Amino acid sequence: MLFSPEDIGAIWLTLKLASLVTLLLILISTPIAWWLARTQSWLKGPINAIVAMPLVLPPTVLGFYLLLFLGPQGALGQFLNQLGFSPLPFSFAGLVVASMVYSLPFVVQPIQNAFSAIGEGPLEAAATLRASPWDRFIHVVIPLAKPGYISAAVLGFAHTVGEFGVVLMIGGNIPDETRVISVQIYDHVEALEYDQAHSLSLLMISFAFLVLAFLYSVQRRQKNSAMSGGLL
Amino acid sequence: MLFSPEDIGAIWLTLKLASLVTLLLILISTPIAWWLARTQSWLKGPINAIVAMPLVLPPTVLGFYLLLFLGPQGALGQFLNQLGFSPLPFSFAGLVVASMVYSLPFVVQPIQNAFSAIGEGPLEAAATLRASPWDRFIHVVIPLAKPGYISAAVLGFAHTVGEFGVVLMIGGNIPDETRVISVQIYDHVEALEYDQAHSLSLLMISFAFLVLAFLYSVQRRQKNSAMSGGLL
Amino acid sequence: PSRSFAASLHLAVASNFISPIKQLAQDFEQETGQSLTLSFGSSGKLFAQIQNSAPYDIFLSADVAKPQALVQSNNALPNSLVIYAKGHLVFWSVNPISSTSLKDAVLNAKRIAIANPKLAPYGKAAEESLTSLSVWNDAKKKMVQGENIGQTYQFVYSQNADAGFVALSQVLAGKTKGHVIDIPSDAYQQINQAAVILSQSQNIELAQTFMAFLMRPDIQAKIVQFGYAAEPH
Amino acid sequence: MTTHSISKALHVRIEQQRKGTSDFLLDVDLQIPNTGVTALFGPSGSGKTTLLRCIAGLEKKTKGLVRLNDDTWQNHQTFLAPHLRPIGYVFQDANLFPHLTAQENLQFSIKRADKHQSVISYADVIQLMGIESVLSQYPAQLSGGERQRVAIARALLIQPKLLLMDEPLSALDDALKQDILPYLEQLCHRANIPIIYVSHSLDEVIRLADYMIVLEKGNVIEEGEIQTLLGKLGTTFSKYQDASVVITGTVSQQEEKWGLSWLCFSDQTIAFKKGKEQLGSTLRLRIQSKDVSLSLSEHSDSSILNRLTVTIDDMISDPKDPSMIMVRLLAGSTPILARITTLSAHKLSLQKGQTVIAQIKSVAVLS
Amino acid sequence: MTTHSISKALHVRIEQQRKGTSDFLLDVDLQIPNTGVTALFGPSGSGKTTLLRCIAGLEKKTKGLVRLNDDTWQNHQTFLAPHLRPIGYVFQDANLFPHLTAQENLQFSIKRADKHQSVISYADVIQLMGIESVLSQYPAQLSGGERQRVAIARALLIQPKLLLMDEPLSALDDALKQDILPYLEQLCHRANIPIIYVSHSLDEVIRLADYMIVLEKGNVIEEGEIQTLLGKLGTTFSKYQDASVVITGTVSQQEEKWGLSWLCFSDQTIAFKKGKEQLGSTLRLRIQSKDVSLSLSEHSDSSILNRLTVTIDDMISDPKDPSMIMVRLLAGSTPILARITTLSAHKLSLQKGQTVIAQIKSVAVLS
Ligand SMILES: Nc1ncnc2c1ncn2[C@@H]1O[C@H](COP(=O)(O)OP(=O)(O)OP(=O)(O)O)[C@@H](O)[C@H]1O
Ligand SMILES: Nc1ncnc2c1ncn2[C@@H]1O[C@H](COP(=O)(O)OP(=O)(O)OP(=O)(O)O)[C@@H](O)[C@H]1O
Ligand SMILES: [Mg+2]
Ligand SMILES: [Mg+2]
Repeated sequence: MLFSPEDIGAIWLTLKLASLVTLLLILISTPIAWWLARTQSWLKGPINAIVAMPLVLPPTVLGFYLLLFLGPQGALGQFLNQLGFSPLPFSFAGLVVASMVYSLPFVVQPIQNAFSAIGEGPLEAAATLRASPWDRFIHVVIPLAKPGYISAAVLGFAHTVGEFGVVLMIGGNIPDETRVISVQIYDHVEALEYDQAHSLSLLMISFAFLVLAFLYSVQRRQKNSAMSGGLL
Repeated sequence: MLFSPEDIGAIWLTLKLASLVTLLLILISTPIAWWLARTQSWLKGPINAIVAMPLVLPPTVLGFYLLLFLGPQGALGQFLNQLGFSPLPFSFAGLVVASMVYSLPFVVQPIQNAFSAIGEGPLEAAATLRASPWDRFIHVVIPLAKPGYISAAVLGFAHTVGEFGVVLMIGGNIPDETRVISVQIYDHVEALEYDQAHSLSLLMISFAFLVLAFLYSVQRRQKNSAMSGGLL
Repeated sequence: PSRSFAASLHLAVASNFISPIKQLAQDFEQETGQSLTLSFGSSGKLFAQIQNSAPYDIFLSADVAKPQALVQSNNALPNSLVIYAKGHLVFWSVNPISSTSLKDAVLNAKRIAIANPKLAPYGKAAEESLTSLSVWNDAKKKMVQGENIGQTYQFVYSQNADAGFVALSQVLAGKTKGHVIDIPSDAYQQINQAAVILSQSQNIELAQTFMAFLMRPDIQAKIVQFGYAAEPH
Repeated sequence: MTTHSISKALHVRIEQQRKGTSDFLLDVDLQIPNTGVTALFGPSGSGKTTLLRCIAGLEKKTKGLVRLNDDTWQNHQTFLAPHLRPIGYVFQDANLFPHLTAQENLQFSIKRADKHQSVISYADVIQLMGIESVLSQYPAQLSGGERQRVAIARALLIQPKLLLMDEPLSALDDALKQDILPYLEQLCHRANIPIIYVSHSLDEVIRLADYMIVLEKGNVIEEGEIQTLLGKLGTTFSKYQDASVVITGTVSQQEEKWGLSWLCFSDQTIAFKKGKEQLGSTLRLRIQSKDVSLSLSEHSDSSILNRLTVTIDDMISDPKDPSMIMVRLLAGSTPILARITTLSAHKLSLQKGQTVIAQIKSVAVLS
Repeated sequence: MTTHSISKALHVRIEQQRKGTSDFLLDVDLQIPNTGVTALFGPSGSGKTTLLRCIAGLEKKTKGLVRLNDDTWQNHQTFLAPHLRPIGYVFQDANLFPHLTAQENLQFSIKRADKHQSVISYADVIQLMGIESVLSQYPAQLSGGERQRVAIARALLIQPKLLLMDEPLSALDDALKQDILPYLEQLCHRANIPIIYVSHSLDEVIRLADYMIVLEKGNVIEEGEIQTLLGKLGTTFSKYQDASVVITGTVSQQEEKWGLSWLCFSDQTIAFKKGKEQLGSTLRLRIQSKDVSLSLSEHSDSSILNRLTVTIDDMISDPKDPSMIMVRLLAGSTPILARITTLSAHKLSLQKGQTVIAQIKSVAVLS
């Protein structure tokens, strides 16, 4: 067999992690992006910048700070502990949280841009058609922001899959719990097991390629049917 | 002094690298994004997916493959060597190339989405006003895609600053040539020089925060003056 | 691109030797007036780089296998291989340890950090120690693995792990001294760290000078003071 | 401003500043009848769209009062969100949802329509608007007029209690207008849905509207019943050249053979093209001043059927066009306007109080 | 299709399939005069916009030929890109650049204008369009009519050799139209810029156009000089109710006091509102059929100044409206149309060949 049981465990774990993180990120990014896209507040600039912050630190270093922050001495760690949560580091939940922090900007930005591009027109039309703000959001804003959501999902998913520094740090490399493919490939490379590294990388790349190519093709087909041919 | 000369060298190097990479990425992403946004070709899906590929591999592993590819045994390495170029790995030029590969999707995607959102109207209007394709692109497409460009620049810059796995692999951690801040912080952490690591991280975060907050505020102000107040 | 470092000696150093080599490099520069350039990274990464013509003169690995492999592949000078340091494993915790017995301490801890045995010699040594105490299987369930010994240290330092197997050199270098249980050196195979001169070096003479410097008894003694094992057992 | 307390009407008292370089300020205080069509008329940039938006609640920073019948939509303390106001809105630029086909645009409306008040049927609207064949197309694939018709259909299908229409027929040709106008007319009278209708076409306005508001630079410069306004000399309408009057009477005779009916009012009868009206029913006709000529005696050998005996009530010459004179006539108590050349008036030595024959070439049935 | 070889004209022979659910196919073969205004008329969805887009080169997949004078823009082997065609285009939906203020939109055009042919001056255009005060606003801050006016200005300032206008005045009120139309009229005659003008308003069309094309379902159903078309009974115009004729003659008399001029044609004279025309100059007047009444004898005590002696050439009743009959009259050799009730025709026992008096209430000066 090409892949060891450990590899296969890592593959499953990665898919689970990336899907969950992408889903959660889309859910929490939506209100953030909406607020950022619509607000006139001076806070917009700073908050936009804060969202991008996790990008600036090297992943392992970010992971180190998350570890300090979420650990028993850390502010958030103590707080969560008092609420009766089990500690996040070295757990799947911890991985999820850490990946979300790190991939947040990649999900917020495309959605925010898509929201900004919608303009007032469709929203006003919907409002005069008795659509409540929530109804407008679900039936007008989200469909119109679809390309943004697809970008967000792709970037968020891919980044979570490939992410590694933070995961390594927060996850603690526990088989079937926190050892994702990226870590597994890294281990293979470090252990000079280049053949295994190659085949895992290839698998990952092919899989991701197929998923993404499919996703984009669907998007393209839909768009074609709605729009006429291009100029230029 | 808070920062060692090595730290300061790393800071300069990082700024140089991130600015250069962002600039180059914006330049090369523009035609890619334009093609992707406008084409009706079936190749669109696959190429879109390929652009996102670098994200899927863990950075060190990506760096490893780049090393193989660009090294003296690698296909591209040999080709470049025959053309008389000095080898890319372990040089600043190599860092630039590697960072570009890794950050490409973050720059292409927002620009592509912004291009898609423009629609035919303004382009057709410009065409009837004797604007050549190039003129249309410069004076209509690019200004209208500005929010996309800002997102692209932010994500690209921040990601290059924070990147580390690829850089370490391709760059080889050579002071003043390839040792950027992220690597320097990592080294401080590894050497248990936590104080230095903290202050460098803080510097990086503060600097990035100020730059980004400024960028976004400028964008907000311009937009306000062009649009009227919001519904919802 | 400028390759200005050709004049000075360029060392590729495994991350776990960062603190000592920084000191030793200063000593060497003072002594000889020659400057050293230091690049850090995990041994595996540095190995891959060297195989792809990284411009290093000397490789200070965290193990012996990689330098040997480089010798085998003619990337390193065969007779330049030396063991420059021997790791000293300890059981470390930030908070007081309930028992002085390693076995009890291991059994009482909720989470134990070790380095990945597959990648890091210190990890392998930790595994051997635990096996020799026949608590490997108990420990395995509450174990978190760092990719390298540096990460393992951080797990314990941040108190996300109650205790862990780290290098004595780390405990000595860090500000947080914590509490240590020494592990008898016969509980694990020696952690030998080997150095080689790389074949592509343009500076072999200076490299040899440095290797000689590194193996000088006074320098070796200094290395022991950094927390490495004194003599072969 | 005074406080009004009429309850059965749309009451709008609004101040709305437009941010921007041209300091546009809409400042109106209106009582609009709660039945029939109210035309909103005025030059480009006079604030018609702004006023509709304020009524719809689309402008948030509006100061003022909006009340339909007994429901207060907005005053100094309340602000009913637009989606809670039972309106239908036809935007000046159609404003269809670009991601939905024409049909889906209509479905969007139907799903959210007021179920208790289903006056307007889907099939009727589709057929009337003639959009059957384009229902599956996206807005980007529709012609300008098709887009506009879908937008009207969409606004009707929400089953509104008040319909706001911003130049709904501007992109349509006359033939289509002729189909759609009577429906709108009928609808608003039958279903009791008041309509506020922005239009640049005086024809459309006169045809449709009962009440009329003329805006200029954000202020109301003329307001009132259309009959009254049209009958008044020297109103803004003199600007718009074809002043008209509207007369109301009973259908007294019908002849199938000639396709004509006769309306009786103030002891006079007037012939008009027979439509669906019933003998004995009440009807309104419009008479444009330019269709009325005067003669001193009756000429029975003329093709002009309608020759009313009238007295001259007033004569006003247009300061901007000295060649023409507007003559106000009284047929019994009903005013009629005639626009004739000054030369003719002189030749015939027309005088106030004189009795003359008003020859009316053609009349338009209004309802 | 036949091959045409007229060089001095806009020659358009095009087939354009619209992808989409309604299988719309534009299929036309037209020779459009290379001066004056050509009106494009037709119901909503008939392909007017599509035709203009094909001429402008905005539809890429068009099969066919487009040639202006001696320049081939498109045939089976060439396709000149839109930016190389010397056109001005007023889009149906304005289509201003949203990121530029009104002024910057105009500047965009001015910068790229044909420098050799500066017929149209900035100051003139701004003043005419009345957009001075909104120049610094962004398109989103303009009213519908303001947007449209900026779009017209933008298209004029490119100094085109051919102007394509897709319902340019639809969002404007009559008063503004009255200002803008004469300018367009003058411009196209003076600068020799042919204009293709889509409009739903027959009034506008008759006023402006020299040549006329009527589209239906993608096909040309009527085409020709406006005078010819208007004079023909049974053309599409019967649909549009107010059939008209255009008569050409010389100004033979002017009276300042009454503000009137007289036109002499075919031995007849006709009075009209005096404008800027010179004594002796040639002029075109429009006479709408509904403004013409007939009488058997001349009545000098009527306010109708124009009473022409004519013979009845033909009588056609409208199958759709039996109450009305269209009578074609000949004033000398000049045809005139009168729309009267069938009842009147019966009462007066009108016959072909009979000599009667045509009373014309009002006439419109065309140029
Ligand atoms: N968002 C805005 N910001 C600033 N000024 C605006 C804005 N919208 C409209 N205006 C200005 O307010 C005035 C009234 O605009 P409005 O759209 O109400 O005119 P309108 O009567 O509907 O004209 P039209 O017949 O041309 O549509 C105009 O002068 C316009 O320039
Ligand atoms: N992009 C498109 N895809 C498919 N069908 C289209 C597209 N654009 C227009 N059509 C169809 O082509 C026909 C002609 O459209 P066109 O815009 O030329 O009409 P028009 O004469 O300009 O009408 P209007 O007066 O309403 O603007 C319409 O039936 C329309 O539905
Ligand atoms: Mg308006
Ligand atoms: Mg059209």
